[in-house]
Amino acid sequence: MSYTRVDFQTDQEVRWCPGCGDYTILAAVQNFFAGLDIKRENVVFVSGIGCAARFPYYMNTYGMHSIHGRAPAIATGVAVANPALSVWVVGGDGDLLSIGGNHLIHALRRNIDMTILLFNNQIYGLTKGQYSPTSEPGKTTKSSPAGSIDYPFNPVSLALGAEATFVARTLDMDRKHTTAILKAAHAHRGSALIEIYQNCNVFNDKAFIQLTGKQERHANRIDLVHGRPIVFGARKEKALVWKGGQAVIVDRASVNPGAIIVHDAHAEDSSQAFALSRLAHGPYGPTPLGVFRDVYRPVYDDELQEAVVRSQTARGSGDLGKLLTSLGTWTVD
Amino acid sequence: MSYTRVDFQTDQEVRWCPGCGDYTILAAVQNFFAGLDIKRENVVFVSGIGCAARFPYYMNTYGMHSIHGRAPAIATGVAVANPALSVWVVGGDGDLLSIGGNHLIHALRRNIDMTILLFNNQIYGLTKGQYSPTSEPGKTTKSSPAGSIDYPFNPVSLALGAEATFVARTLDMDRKHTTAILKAAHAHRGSALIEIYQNCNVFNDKAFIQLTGKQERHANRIDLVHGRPIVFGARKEKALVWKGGQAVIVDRASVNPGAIIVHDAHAEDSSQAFALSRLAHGPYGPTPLGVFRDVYRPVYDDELQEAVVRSQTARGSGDLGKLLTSLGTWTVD
Amino acid sequence: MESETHTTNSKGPQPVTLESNGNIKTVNQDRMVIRFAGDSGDGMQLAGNRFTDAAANFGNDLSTLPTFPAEIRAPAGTLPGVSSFQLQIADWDILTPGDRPGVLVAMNPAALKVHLKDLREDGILIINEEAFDERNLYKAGFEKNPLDDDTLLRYNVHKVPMETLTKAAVKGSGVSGRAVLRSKNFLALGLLLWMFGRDTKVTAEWVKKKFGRIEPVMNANLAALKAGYNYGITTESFAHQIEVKPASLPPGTYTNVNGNTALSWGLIAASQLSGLPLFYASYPITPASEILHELVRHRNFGAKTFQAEDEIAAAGAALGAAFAGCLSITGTSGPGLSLKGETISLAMIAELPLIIVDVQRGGPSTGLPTKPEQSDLFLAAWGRHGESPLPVVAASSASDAFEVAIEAARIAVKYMTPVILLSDGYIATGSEPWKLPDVETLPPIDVPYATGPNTQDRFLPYVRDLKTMARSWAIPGMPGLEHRIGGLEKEEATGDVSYDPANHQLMTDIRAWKVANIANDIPEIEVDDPDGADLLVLSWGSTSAAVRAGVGNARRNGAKVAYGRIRHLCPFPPNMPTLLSSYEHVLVPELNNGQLSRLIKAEFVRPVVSYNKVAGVPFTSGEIHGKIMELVAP
Amino acid sequence: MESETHTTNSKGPQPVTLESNGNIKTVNQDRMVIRFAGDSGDGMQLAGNRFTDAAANFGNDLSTLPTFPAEIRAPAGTLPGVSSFQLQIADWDILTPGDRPGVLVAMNPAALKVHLKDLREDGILIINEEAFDERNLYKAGFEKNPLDDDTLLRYNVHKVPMETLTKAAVKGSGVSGRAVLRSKNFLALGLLLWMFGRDTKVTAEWVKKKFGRIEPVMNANLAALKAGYNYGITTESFAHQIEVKPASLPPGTYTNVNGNTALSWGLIAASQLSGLPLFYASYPITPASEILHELVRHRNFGAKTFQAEDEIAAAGAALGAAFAGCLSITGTSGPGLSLKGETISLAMIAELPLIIVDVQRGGPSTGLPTKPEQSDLFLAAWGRHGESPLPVVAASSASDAFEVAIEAARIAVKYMTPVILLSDGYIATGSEPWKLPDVETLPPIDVPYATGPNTQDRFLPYVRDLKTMARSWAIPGMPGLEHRIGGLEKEEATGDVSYDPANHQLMTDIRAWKVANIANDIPEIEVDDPDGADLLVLSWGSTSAAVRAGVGNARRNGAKVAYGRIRHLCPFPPNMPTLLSSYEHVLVPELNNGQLSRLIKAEFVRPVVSYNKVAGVPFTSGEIHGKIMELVAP
Ligand SMILES: Cc1ncc(C[n+]2csc(CCOP(=O)(O)OP(=O)(O)O)c2C)c(N)n1
Ligand SMILES: Cc1ncc(C[n+]2csc(CCOP(=O)(O)OP(=O)(O)O)c2C)c(N)n1
Ligand code: SF4
Ligand code: SF4
Ligand SMILES: [Mg+2]
Ligand SMILES: [Mg+2]
Repeated sequence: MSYTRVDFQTDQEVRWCPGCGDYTILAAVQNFFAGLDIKRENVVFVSGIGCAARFPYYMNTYGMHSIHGRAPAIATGVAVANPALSVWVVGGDGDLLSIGGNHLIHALRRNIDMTILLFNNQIYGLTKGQYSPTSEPGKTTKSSPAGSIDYPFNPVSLALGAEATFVARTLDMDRKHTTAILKAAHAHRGSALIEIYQNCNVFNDKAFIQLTGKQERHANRIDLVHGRPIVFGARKEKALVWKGGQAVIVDRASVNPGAIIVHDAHAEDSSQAFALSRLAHGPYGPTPLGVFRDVYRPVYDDELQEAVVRSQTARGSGDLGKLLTSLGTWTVD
Repeated sequence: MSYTRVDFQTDQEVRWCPGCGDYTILAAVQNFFAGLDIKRENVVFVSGIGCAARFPYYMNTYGMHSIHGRAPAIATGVAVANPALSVWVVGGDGDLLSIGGNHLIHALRRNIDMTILLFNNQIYGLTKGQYSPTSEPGKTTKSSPAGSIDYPFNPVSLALGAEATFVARTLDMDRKHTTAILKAAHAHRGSALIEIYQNCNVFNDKAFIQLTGKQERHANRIDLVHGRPIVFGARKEKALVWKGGQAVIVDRASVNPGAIIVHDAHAEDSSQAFALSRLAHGPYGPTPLGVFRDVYRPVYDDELQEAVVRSQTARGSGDLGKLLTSLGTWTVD
Repeated sequence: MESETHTTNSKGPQPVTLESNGNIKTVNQDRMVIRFAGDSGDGMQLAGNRFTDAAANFGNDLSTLPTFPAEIRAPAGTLPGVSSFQLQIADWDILTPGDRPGVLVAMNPAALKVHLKDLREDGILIINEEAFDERNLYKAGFEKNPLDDDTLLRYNVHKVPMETLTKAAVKGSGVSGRAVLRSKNFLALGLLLWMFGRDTKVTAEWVKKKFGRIEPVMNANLAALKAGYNYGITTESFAHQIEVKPASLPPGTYTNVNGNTALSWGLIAASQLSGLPLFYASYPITPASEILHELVRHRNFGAKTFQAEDEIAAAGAALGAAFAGCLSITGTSGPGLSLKGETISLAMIAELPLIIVDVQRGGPSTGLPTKPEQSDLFLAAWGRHGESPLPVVAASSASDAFEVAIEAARIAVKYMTPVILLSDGYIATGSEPWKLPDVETLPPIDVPYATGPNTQDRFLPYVRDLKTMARSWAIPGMPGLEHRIGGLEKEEATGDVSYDPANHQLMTDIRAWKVANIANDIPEIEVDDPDGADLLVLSWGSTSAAVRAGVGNARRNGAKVAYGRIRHLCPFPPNMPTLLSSYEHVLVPELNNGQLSRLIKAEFVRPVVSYNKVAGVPFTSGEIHGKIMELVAP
Repeated sequence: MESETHTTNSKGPQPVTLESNGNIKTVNQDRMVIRFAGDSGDGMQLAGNRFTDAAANFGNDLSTLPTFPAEIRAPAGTLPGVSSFQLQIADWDILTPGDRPGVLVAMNPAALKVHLKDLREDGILIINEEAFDERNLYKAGFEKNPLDDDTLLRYNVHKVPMETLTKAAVKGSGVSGRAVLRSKNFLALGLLLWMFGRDTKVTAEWVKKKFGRIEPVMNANLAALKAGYNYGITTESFAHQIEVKPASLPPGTYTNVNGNTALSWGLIAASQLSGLPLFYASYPITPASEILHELVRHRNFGAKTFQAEDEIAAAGAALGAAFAGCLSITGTSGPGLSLKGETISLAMIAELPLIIVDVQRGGPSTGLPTKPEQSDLFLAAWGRHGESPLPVVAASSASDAFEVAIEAARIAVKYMTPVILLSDGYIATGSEPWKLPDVETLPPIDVPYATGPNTQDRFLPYVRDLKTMARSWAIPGMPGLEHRIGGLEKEEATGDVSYDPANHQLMTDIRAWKVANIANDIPEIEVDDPDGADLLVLSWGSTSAAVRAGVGNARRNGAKVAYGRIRHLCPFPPNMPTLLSSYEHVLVPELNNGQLSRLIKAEFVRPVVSYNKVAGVPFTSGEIHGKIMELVAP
């Protein structure tokens, strides 16, 4: 049997601000699931707290709207307990990078089989607009009226530094791109982090205008496609080349085609992906979108499952009576 | 007046296991401070919990042996409260990378002015030998009798991914090198992370033999020196070159000298430093030691201090009476 | 049932005199409860706050209760999207925002749906009739239009074409398109100001100051304000104006402040009084975030704020700053307090001054973030591993938060101990007139600085002042006082790590004694007992206003009842034992399942009557009144 | 004063008979307290455990108390470096490891310094004399050698040249260099075995099994063991052997187990009884780590363990696994419990079964990690924000931990609630003979699985079983039962988010009632009151053994005293009220500042006598005996 989008909708009224980027992401995800062959009951969405984190209420799957920052840890328990489930984490930049930062990097390191959707609106939406760990320096918010003095994370760089096996970036406004990235992430076994630039039209409107604006986007959107030379610009007039260990932007005309970086998302070594992530520190100029890295590494939940099976085949499944006498016994009669 | 090592010793009996690498690090740090012109009362050591974290008890400065994992957060408070202090954090791989991972990456991101000494013995020493976030895959410990299935962090990569402005690696056994790194870190304003490979001779002996063993070390030790071509090996017969965005090891003879990577610790872009950090994932083969990255970025504590001063000069230092009436008043008489 | 009438008749406001005023009559009232209700987008909070200001300036006593939609922003026009602002104004010392409004402004069907049930029978209902279209009625779940059937029969209804009026008024202001209707809250406000015989001056001033930089908006709002006012004058539909005379408040200078602001100012005051630089570390959380927002604006007081990555980091940073010599505070709400326990326990054994502010909200877990509750008392008193005693104080009103903040700082610094200060969402966002203290007369806070090495060879960090049992405070930068502290049990005096059984017993006893002994350094509970009652009502925190009001009602209805408020919850004030033994019955109303009741029973082994409510809404004075009548009834 | 004598004479063990056995006399004792003490490096824990095994196999009842140096590994030979192992063996049902040893083995000066004060006047002291050199004496802080002055006059001293003997014995085993002396603990052990008339068979077997793979070590240890035994036979210095006859324990199969192991086994048993796969998430912490170490070794039971990055992650992962249908547990000690509060509160409102194990240690903060304490009771009962009630149970001994683990699982699963299980460092590491239960007779645990949609259009997660008030458990993978849960207040039945005041009150009441109601599903407290006492002694947790022993002594000394142990601390067993009202005095001894006392007072408003000790060491039965005598004394 196959699903339609409606099968993944719930009876809960969706309660984001009108115009919020979360709506388009929700639609994309629901449509994406409709297209899959995976059973609804085998899907679990876990979120923390935040506007983004309301997500599970709107997905007709199993779900938990948990507590702030802990979704990756809770999802780890779900995935490890039952590796057969398709586990998804949804959270905002505060939820996953501020209070939840540690659980995120450890989940990535362990390569737990889960897909993490990081809704990055570069602001704390639910608490009504304080700067977040991805807000640009100097940002004025309720908690930084004179401008923030925090230097932001680059979520892609952070994930790569944390040994992530799959890292991608997409945009709420580009449904097609989002869907393609969801497909790739779903196809990847192990942790997959997707940074989704998401517009908060109430507290941080137009944060991504450089990548969404009719004029700006052509100049700034660098689409990463595995196996393809990395060129961009309205007339694809720009290209990336290596300079030392660094990826730099040049006029395509100024270099011979062979010098242009051919994107290799499957490179064992994460150096190239990292170098690409350094091209932009936030969506303020030419910014790569797409899959930065996608490699296989043994998956924690699988490894543990196999260890259990191995132990059972080796020792026979547990016998309580034997266990209780395993330290040696004596009898009194 | 100038100090000698004794001035930094306390009356507390040092209580690490005989032969523990912590002793040599302590000696190096005490000697280092004796050589500085900085006043003892202006130095603060903050640690979490662990064998390494006992450190402050043995330094005759101000110090706090706090709680597990929180040292970077507590030290942030010390540094921000009083930017004139020289703030040092000491912790183990469990303390700073496991429970303390989030505070570490956020301190690095904010570029708080503190030097963080990460004693990496790739094991939980104080709790008597469980695997840590830097233990190699397959490691058998009390909590992983069949071998660990955790994939470890590369602390240098993690720090770079977290926007660190100074990242270095050294070895407990090499006092000279350790001292040189301490100097460089101390000269850097902002966060400085030093990963120190530290031998736990009780629960993880010889973990660093590849870098300390008489035979092995020449083959495996890659010394990074800013401005110098990166060559290594007993007869410096190996060299590093760029291949794509990747640093690779080649026979020095096989490449022309100009192709050999000249280490640039001051590069704005952290890509090169990251690429170097990927050469080794733990001390199991050729492993870079030295300063990976050392760049300036505005320092959180300074910025905040200046903001306070700016505000005071602009508005005059606070007047409580004015504050209480600032929302408008009316009088009843 | 309703509250705070001066007569024993509880049927609501009684016309007192009728005097001619031009061609429209004026009805005098001793007080009025007014509620503005509309969509989140309708600017009801602004209208309410402006009306409050006007009333305050006129000299009324007042108390306000803003109610925001729950944390998610709901679609316009829906029930969850409704935002309201209630205030009570009176010509006498009032205590609460009142129970049921006498005047309700409903800007759309949803607002009517949500709030009509509260409006008093004889209440005045002002409706933005043009908002009652198909779509909005549907969103609010009305089958048919309540303006057309007899739903509103029992009320005194005024349908006002606010949108037409606003459009007309705003024409030429330079504002156009959808923006035009944004001014309709000012139209409603203008009308209300007229109804209560206030002129628009105060409000107009404010509009100019606030929107001066954006002329069109300023003009639009001024025009709408005037238009609403004039509508009152010109239209026939209003039978009379309502006059609430100025309250005879004690002479002094007043301002109108909410609890989060007053608490922030109290912390700044404590910093000035102690000469300690203020350091505030927090992770945003409703309803505590405004303290961070307020303090960050006062860097000229030398105040530093730090938005941490989480609550544990905030507590940690605050502890670090305390070690470095600041008046250090970390603020949060329930979930955050649960997270800070381990760090607070370290502060306790390290014996460093640290103030932990918990602006309580509805629990458990994420609970009801925007609703008030008093259910973190157990956590504050006993929510740490090991024996970790520390003082707990609670603010009972917006203005009280100022004093309690200073008191918390005094105790923390004098006794070198963490102190937990409890506030809640009701205090945090509600405002009241506050008679400003004379800042010159605020008592200074002495700091127990270490003055020098206390043995010839070394400074011992745990040598104590034998009166307070506080250790002295040696701050990094002080030469010769270098020392190490930490979370392992420490040897008395030296502070060295010690595993000695006798020492652990000693230190445990000292820490317990140090906190218990603070009872001798805090004021007694003032009991208000005019006529020798058998029943004592004890309140703490934000319920105190409603409880006091309820006690007032009960007395006016002939009940003998004593009332006392507990500000210090740990240790209890010295006269608690005598108090408890001098009354036959003790009633303890709380917005929880009986946490203070249990603290009292555990401490004094004395039965009390618990009156508990855990509904995310404050007590009404009516509920308290009712409960008291049950107990005193013959 | 000393404990557990069968006579009213408390002068210690009395020679009962003297019978010839070859040329050496044998003295019978009803029980003996033996303590092995040496440097951490001397292998005293091993020696103690082996001796325990030998005694157990012989059929003695016994109880052990290992004492490790505090968390840092101190330099060899220093006082902090001393490690000891005490056990009491007896020919009758014994309860504690005893107070003061009758036999002390001191492997070095530091061990002597630390432990001599405990040795009984007439005690036997076995000394490794060659360790008493300049350096070690200095490290132990002896001005002069206690072997040469009259320090040891009052004892029955045996100086044994253990190092020479060991070297000689080990020669040829293949072990050489410093490693040789590693076997000296076996030498001491061999000697002790001889003293108590046990042969070396059991021990030799064990050595072969343990060291089989490393032949030289095996041989060395066997040789040393034999040498020690023979030393006893040959040397003249020992006047007599000591015989402690087998205890008349109830017939059955026994094993010797410590609390962490028994608790782990109990969890595995619960997993088998419920058919739920076991998931254990933890972050290492003393003294709870061994539970993780034990469970990870039993993957063949389908048990999964997860070493998390911190305690919050461990609690989170456990919660996730519970949602996914596991019997889920997170284990920790005090500091970790402080960190888990917020997550536990989520589990509570999510109404998922989750067991939180807290192996208590000395607090506050990092406190005394290796010492037992009972000071997390408040935190367990009340340490969460909001109204977060949940059941709390406590284990009172090593073997009891097995049963309590099953009971915690039963309650968690049946009532869909988190349950906190309290153990402590004393139970965790101490061992005792345990009469194994018949695993066939352990009652199964039924799981309240959701069976299908409970309305035709949708599954409502909060529809309840009206008897238990538990919701049903719908597990990911079950088709048609997809649902969402979370930490915001939820609407009864539907589980949808709700901000409705009445619903919040209802849900708060239901959650409280659900936990309170468990009182009707747990056994009554069994009170042992042979002679109608006026004094009831109530204990909980690890102090129970010492308390029961103290009660026994008091009775033997003529006191009328009743005794009861509380296993369920929240809710209390149903007969608590009657119990409390049927005794004039209630004594509550605790290793804290009166936490259970306060819980009882808060609940039952009834005075109790608190007897508190917070010294990082257990009560001695002597202390309890003394306290009881104070209270019953005429
Ligand atoms: C323990 C805890 N701390 C703080 C909060 C308050 N809080 C809720 S959501 C949030 C951050 C929201 O920002 P983000 O995660 O980026 O999500 P967004 O609303 O922007 O989608 C905060 C600080 C909380 N609910 N719980
Ligand atoms: C909150 C908390 N969790 C756990 C512990 C137990 N603990 C103490 S130190 C430590 C880790 C030690 O390893 P590491 O940080 O690498 O330091 P090392 O001992 O190896 O130097 C742990 C898990 C604790 N003290 N507090
Ligand atoms: S506040 Fe921002 S992120 Fe939250 S729902 Fe509204 S628009 Fe979306
Ligand atoms: S356990 Fe390891 S790290 Fe700790 S003190 Fe001993 S040798 Fe050093
Ligand atoms: Mg966000
Ligand atoms: Mg370590």
